[in-house]
Amino acid sequence: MKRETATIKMTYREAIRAALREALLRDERVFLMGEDVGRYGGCFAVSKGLLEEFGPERIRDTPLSESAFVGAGIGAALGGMRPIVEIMTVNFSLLALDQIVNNAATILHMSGGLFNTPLVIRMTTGGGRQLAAQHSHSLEGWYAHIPGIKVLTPATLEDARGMLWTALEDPDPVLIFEHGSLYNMEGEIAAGAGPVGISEAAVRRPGKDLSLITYGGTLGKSLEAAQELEREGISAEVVDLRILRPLDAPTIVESVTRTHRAVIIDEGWRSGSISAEITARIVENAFYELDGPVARVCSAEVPMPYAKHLEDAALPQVPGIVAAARRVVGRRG
Amino acid sequence: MKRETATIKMTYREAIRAALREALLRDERVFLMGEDVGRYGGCFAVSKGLLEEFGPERIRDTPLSESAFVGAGIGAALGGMRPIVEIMTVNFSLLALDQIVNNAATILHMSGGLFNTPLVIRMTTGGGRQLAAQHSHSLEGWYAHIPGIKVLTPATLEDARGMLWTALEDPDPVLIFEHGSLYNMEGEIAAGAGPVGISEAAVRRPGKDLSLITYGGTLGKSLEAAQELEREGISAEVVDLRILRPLDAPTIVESVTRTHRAVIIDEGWRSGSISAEITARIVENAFYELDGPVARVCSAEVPMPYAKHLEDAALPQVPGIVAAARRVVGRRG
Amino acid sequence: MNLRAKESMPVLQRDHALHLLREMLRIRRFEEKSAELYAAAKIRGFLHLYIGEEAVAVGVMQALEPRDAVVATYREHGHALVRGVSAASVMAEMCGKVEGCCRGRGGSMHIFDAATRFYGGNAIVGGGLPLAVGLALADKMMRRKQVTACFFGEGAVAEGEFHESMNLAALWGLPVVFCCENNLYAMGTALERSESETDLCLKAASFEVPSWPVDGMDILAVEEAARRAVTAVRSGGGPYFLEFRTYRFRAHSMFDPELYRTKQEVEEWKKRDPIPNFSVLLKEQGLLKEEDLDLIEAEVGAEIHEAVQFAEAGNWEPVEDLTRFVYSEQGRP
Amino acid sequence: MNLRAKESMPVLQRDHALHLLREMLRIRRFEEKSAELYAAAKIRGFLHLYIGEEAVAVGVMQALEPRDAVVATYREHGHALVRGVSAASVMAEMCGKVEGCCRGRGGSMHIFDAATRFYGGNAIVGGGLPLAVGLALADKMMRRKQVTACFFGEGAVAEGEFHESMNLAALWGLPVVFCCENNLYAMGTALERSESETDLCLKAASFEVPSWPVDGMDILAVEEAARRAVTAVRSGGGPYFLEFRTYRFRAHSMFDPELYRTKQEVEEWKKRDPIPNFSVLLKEQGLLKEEDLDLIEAEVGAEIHEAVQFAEAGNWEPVEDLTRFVYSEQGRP
Ligand SMILES: Cc1ncc(C[n+]2csc(CCOP(=O)(O)OP(=O)(O)O)c2C)c(N)n1
Ligand SMILES: Cc1ncc(C[n+]2csc(CCOP(=O)(O)OP(=O)(O)O)c2C)c(N)n1
Ligand SMILES: [Mg+2]
Ligand SMILES: [Mg+2]
Repeated sequence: MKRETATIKMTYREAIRAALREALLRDERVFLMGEDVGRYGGCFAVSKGLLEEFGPERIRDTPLSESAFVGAGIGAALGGMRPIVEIMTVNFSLLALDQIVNNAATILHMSGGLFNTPLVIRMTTGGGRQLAAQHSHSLEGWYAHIPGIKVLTPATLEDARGMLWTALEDPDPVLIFEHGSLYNMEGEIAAGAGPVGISEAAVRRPGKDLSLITYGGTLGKSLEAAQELEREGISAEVVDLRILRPLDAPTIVESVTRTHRAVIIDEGWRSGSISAEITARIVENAFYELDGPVARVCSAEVPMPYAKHLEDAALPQVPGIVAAARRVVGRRG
Repeated sequence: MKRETATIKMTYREAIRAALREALLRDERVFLMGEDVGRYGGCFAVSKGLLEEFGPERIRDTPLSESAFVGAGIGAALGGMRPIVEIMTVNFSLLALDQIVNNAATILHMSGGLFNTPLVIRMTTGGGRQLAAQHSHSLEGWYAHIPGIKVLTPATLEDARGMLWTALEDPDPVLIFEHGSLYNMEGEIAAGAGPVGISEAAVRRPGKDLSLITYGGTLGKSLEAAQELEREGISAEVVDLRILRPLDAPTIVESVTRTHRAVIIDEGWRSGSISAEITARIVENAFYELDGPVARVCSAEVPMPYAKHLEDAALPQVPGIVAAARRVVGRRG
Repeated sequence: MNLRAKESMPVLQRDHALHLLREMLRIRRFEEKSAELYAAAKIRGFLHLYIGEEAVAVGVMQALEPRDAVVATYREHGHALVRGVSAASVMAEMCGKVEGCCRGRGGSMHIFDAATRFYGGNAIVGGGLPLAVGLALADKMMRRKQVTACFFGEGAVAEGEFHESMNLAALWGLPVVFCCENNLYAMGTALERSESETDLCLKAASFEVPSWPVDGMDILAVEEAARRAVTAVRSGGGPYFLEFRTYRFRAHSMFDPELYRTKQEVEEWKKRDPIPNFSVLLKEQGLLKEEDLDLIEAEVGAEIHEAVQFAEAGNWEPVEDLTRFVYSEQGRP
Repeated sequence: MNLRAKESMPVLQRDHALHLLREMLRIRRFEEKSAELYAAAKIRGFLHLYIGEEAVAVGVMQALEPRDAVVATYREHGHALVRGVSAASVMAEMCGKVEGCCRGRGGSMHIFDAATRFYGGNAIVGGGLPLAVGLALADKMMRRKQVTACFFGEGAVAEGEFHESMNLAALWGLPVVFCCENNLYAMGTALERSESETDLCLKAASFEVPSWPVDGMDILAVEEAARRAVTAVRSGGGPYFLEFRTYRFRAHSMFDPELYRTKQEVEEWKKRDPIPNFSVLLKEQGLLKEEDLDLIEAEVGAEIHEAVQFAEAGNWEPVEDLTRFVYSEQGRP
């Protein structure tokens, strides 16, 4: 019993690495494939050491051929393997989008249920590191539009470690988006932390005056904002969506039904981001519970500028979240 | 003066063809490039006859290389041409998405305003012709998430004929989505019909009990629904968005401010479709004008099945729109 | 284009010869009937006929074993039939019936079958190639001596996915037989207007993939080449590329006015029709009598007749089941 | 790898020789300073140094005229400097200042310049190739005798966009000089682990594009090859492919622990450093004295010093301007 309550310290990066190791040890059908996952140790050092432990067959460096190696992941899954395909960053996943949307997401349906695709695709997402317009997208909410795939956004150590396991047991394609700013996040995690559910959102902080609804890279900022609001006497509940497709609408609706006010925080560009869908779900399911309009704190609708002060201004930040929350509860800042 | 009021009969297909001809005649920098636009006459016979008139330099058949020829369109625009790139259908545009999102949409910004990209991309979109899961996407609303591009959805003969002109005069990349079910639509159009604005939505039918907000392939269905509702004594206003990015929020908000109720009709898959963004805009800008929740009639969240009865069930249809409208105004069907 | 030297012609076994003839006739008659059903609006959407190219599918399939896998395109009825998918279930599929091999969800362009390892039916040009690479990767990693045959048109060679897939397969020594069906046109685009280098085997060479051009109108040449390639691939030699020079006698799809080629060209190629030519050869060799042919025709006719009856007697899947097969049904029996 | 025969060495003009040396030194010193500023956190994001490869950019640029265009990658400071973009404006760009060539919006990976027709700076591997094809298409259609030089690494050769772009350029006979900078690694992936055929000129041959391998550490060989290629391309002969065999002395970016290559390998290549080797050659030929070198170093040092001062004295763009340059500012002066 002691083992269960014992905790260890690790980073988000280490949590993912541990999850990868466990998966590779547990199931010989599992392999990791992607650009520089092997010799280089992973673009973000996530897979460092795995090549040495598991060899080049199972830690498989690929050429710069996003469409082919994602498609090969789909084929390998159809052929009985359990591939984990790493796309270095979401920005490059656009080159593989045809394979994801037209094959991974459709084969089960087109075949009338004959062939499922147990594929996991991992990629880094998000901005905040001054990588400019072609390297800073937050497209996970955009991906969530596609039926046939599941979209996970681990924002905690537990989810970083546990979602991969569950995703690998899923019979269908699962995309995992890891926000680049989280890799160095350190914390305590149960030593025996294992698989976690991938169907429900989580209330990360209970509150009663309003709901801050978010996921991934903006969970930390939202929790910070909630703390700041608490100092002002505003009690904010923080909901971590965890899964963007399929959305766990009930948890969202329950939260808003309790608090009657909502601010959605989403690093996607505002128009057409997942924040819009969440607004729509709230309106459709809890309209009469609302004490006022739902507010959104999203990224500015601009290709990400390189300069730090502009990038900071483009992304959702704690003061912006706090200000939106104040407005929603009718306080002047 | 007589000339101005004279009308002629033409199809949507012919209206686009006329617009292409006019553009090619007007400006020698304009050329049309895409798969089978020349010898074949265009996959949907839109460009039939243009090769004979303008020759293979300006009606340029391309190999099956969506990424390269879309990228070449961007380059040619940077080089001073006014390319019209035709992607046969939206389904194949996924292969060119990197060029659209990472280059066309960003170069102006990344270059700090040095280089603009006067490029027009046309493509067919939508379902309803039993083309199954890989050939029936409605992704125009999804594209509208991307800052840096404009997204047009002509739903009338006037827009089919006039939007191309205006798009070609725009200094930035404009995507035009032509719904496949519209090509054979026939009607009267002013003989001298010319360019049309591409910044405002249009009220296609005034009404006072509720707003049906739609665009593209579902405008016709929404107008039909409005007629049916009229017979039941419900007066529906029909708003044609026309442009999905940038959205004309004021027209939407004004309409809802008049009618206090809204149903959005959108052929995109429900979750994360542009219908969500419109809901959010209404909530953000006209929450206190709403008499009840905004409703959405969208496509079912399923890769499009081939069988006709299933496809019909998956797409927004008149009875579904009427039913949603009745619910919104508090009538039982 | 006599690419097969007479002296290398194998001694034909009568049974096998009649089998080849029968298989080609099965495709021919099946598709002629399909065209009729299309005219009668029983089949809808896109329908791409393989008529004229039968020798390719029939010849290649002879070289495959049941454990092998097949990936094809939207022009795949023939491949499915010869591979062992029943004519009845393919016909029912094209009629959109639940008794179809994909429950009517896939239609003509998406034939799948688990028992024969038939992985579609892919309507994105080039989209199947990465899947084939992945299936072969799974086989190689699992140390199974299986081969994946991947069919695609010469038009697909221009796609980036061709390039990426060839490289991956060659780099990793994967058991794929790339079967390029060079029928000279991609819709209306002739090969010389889509490739700067029209000798497709040179493309293969640039990946160090061995290749041969094969007379695709000569069933024996096709079979021989396929057997040699499959043997080499199965023994671990990495991928092969076969270019089958063939021709489609019919339009690209049911919508094609065939503006891009002359009637005369088509007539010239029809003189090389693999079915009558093979019949003549067999008669010359004393392996086929007119009665044999009559019997085969009668049997094939009966099979197709039954297939049509089966399809017409089939049922529509209940509309309530619309959203099935978007995700796997884990609990469901 | 002495790919240039001694006897073909042109007689060197002293002025030109010193110019070449100076240009290489400008890049070297500029980048050494950039690395310092990165360490001092004045430059952020990704920074990719070109140190070791200078001979390639310097040699190729000699062959270009002002009317020609250049497309480069994220490793493009050197190309920009030699092309004529001022060190000050590039340095200011990397420091995120509004005085930078792209107002600080692009950063190190996105250098653009209108006056010198420098079209980026592209952070998507392979993403620039279609742009180059399009720029050349515009030139050809407008009957301008201009050439586009397109730089990319050997890693990009695996991308589908390489394949599609080469084919388009060759098919349409476009004036592109494809300059492949083969530095043996794509991040941590060695060429032989990314290409089944490592002789890249064979790839070009498969498109009927003429090509040569060139010793990229020998500035004279580079210049000679570039001049020959540019002359041929300018005279309408269609594209050329040049493979420059070179090596980067520094890490891929500032985050790379260089696990994938040995120190010894790097040291071996450093013996072929184009700058000291060329200096020695010039001294041997009596074209360079130690004082000359000192003077050049002093002048280059002064230029870089001023560039840094300019950058440090620069201003931040006002945050209120965040959303500028998403769309063109038509009215704005
Ligand atoms: C990526 C993509 N682009 C365009 C199309 C439209 N299209 C369908 S078939 C076809 C021609 C393909 O030619 P080829 O590969 O030679 O095969 P064939 O039809 O001749 O058998 C085209 C352009 C498509 N399905 N997918
Ligand atoms: C499409 C794409 N995939 C992955 C990356 C990440 N990445 C940046 S540079 C690079 C290596 C490119 O190697 P190469 O083309 O040889 O150029 P080099 O860096 O050696 O100059 C990679 C994988 C990217 N930028 N774009
Ligand atoms: Mg073909
Ligand atoms: Mg390299």
